[in-house]
Amino acid sequence: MIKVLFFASLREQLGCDAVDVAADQLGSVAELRSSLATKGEAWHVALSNEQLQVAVNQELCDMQAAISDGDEVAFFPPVTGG
Amino acid sequence: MIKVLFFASLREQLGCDAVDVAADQLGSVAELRSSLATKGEAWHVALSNEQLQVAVNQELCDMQAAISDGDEVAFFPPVTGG
Amino acid sequence: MAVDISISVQAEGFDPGAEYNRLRSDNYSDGATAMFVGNVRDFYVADSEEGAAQKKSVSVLELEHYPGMAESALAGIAREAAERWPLGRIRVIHRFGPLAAGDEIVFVGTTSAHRQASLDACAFIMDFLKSRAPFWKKEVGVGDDGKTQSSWVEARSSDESALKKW
Amino acid sequence: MAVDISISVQAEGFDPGAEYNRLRSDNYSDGATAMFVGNVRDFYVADSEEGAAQKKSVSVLELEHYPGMAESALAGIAREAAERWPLGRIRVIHRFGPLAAGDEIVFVGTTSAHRQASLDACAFIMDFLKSRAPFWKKEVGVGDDGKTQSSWVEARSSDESALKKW
Repeated sequence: MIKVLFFASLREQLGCDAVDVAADQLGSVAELRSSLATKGEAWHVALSNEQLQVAVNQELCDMQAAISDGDEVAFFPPVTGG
Repeated sequence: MIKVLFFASLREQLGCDAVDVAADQLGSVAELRSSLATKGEAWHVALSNEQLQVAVNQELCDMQAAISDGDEVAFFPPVTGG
Repeated sequence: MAVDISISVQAEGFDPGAEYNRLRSDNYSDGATAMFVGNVRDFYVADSEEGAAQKKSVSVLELEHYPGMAESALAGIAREAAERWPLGRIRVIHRFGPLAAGDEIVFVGTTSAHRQASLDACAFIMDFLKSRAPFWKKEVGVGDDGKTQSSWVEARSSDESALKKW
Repeated sequence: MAVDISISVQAEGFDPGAEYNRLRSDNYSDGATAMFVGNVRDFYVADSEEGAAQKKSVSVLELEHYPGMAESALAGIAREAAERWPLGRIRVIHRFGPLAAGDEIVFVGTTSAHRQASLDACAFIMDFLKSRAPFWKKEVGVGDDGKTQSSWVEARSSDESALKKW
């Protein structure tokens, strides 16, 4: 399983803060994102946001990053702390 | 009269923290400095220091700055505060 | 000598004066201490019903964070600073949860034997924190109709471009 | 809106935490506060009789200043910073007289709506203070023979060259 987390405005758009996804056939963040986008119109729209950032196992990555079973993947909008 | 002040290592070298000098014929800081240098060997040596800085009426100036009766002129080594 | 790095991600407030005292405690080798504190401004959000002319004071700032990654991102930024500058101590605090106007949000403190190193490292940590640490701000206010309004703060491109100078 | 500038040249100590609180008091428009504190380091001077191998701990730092000009030089530097950056408040404190290891020497604090402005202005004020404000440091220590030894701190060319970036 891959644990997927959503934060901030993305979390609100999806009405969901986390899902578990079977790791089968998901080799990269981009593939995971495409797969999640099929869960419904809200998911398709929210995950199409060009500005979305991703972290794999709590490290910022790009969308081509490889993922595998047991990973924690987080999607979120650009950060605004500080 | 021109009030002349000396600070820090210069003050110690001269053994003097202030002198009053008649303003007659002293048109610039450079002329004042030359005049003071005639007060003795210690004065000649100390005032020859190329790094000396000068303030006229508490504003940093260069040695060509004009001076006139009533001015306060201070000579000192490079500052080391902060 | 290893740099002493301390990171806190917390809901509780903090006291910049106490943080200064801790940075200085038994620290006689570093003559320079640079600090930055970020506070909640008394800003305004547009009332979505009435338009920009009807701005309302923001009563609360909600800070969301990614637990675990927030700490490790801040620690990574601090370690990067410790590699670039001769620092003695680095202290970073970032709060999450609801905050009111005037409240402290973030503290960055650095000590060094060199003034420029402490100031540059402090600015560097703030710049990277702004664009790389997983925190998100939401402004919450109350409109004329008494209803709660909220909006997520937009990231600014100036924050991303601030990284280029390092 | 005029920038609130406060300058103190004093023999007494100061409390950076209290200075922070004053910079923030009723200040809801500036979300950014940058501060720099300079402290006396526990440094060493060469024993003039025995050579570099016999270094002695400095027990006191004597800070001489030019009364009147010290205040006006610091105020001039603060005004220059206020013209360059959008600042709310500027606080500068510089001590004179005898100081011991660990003692605070100088405080610079700036507030702004913009983090970079507060940090840049704080660094700018420190850089100009180092090369333009009339203060002189003398290190005073005690040698093996029990005699007091002292030496004036030499100005560093790096301080003068630090001004070029502004």
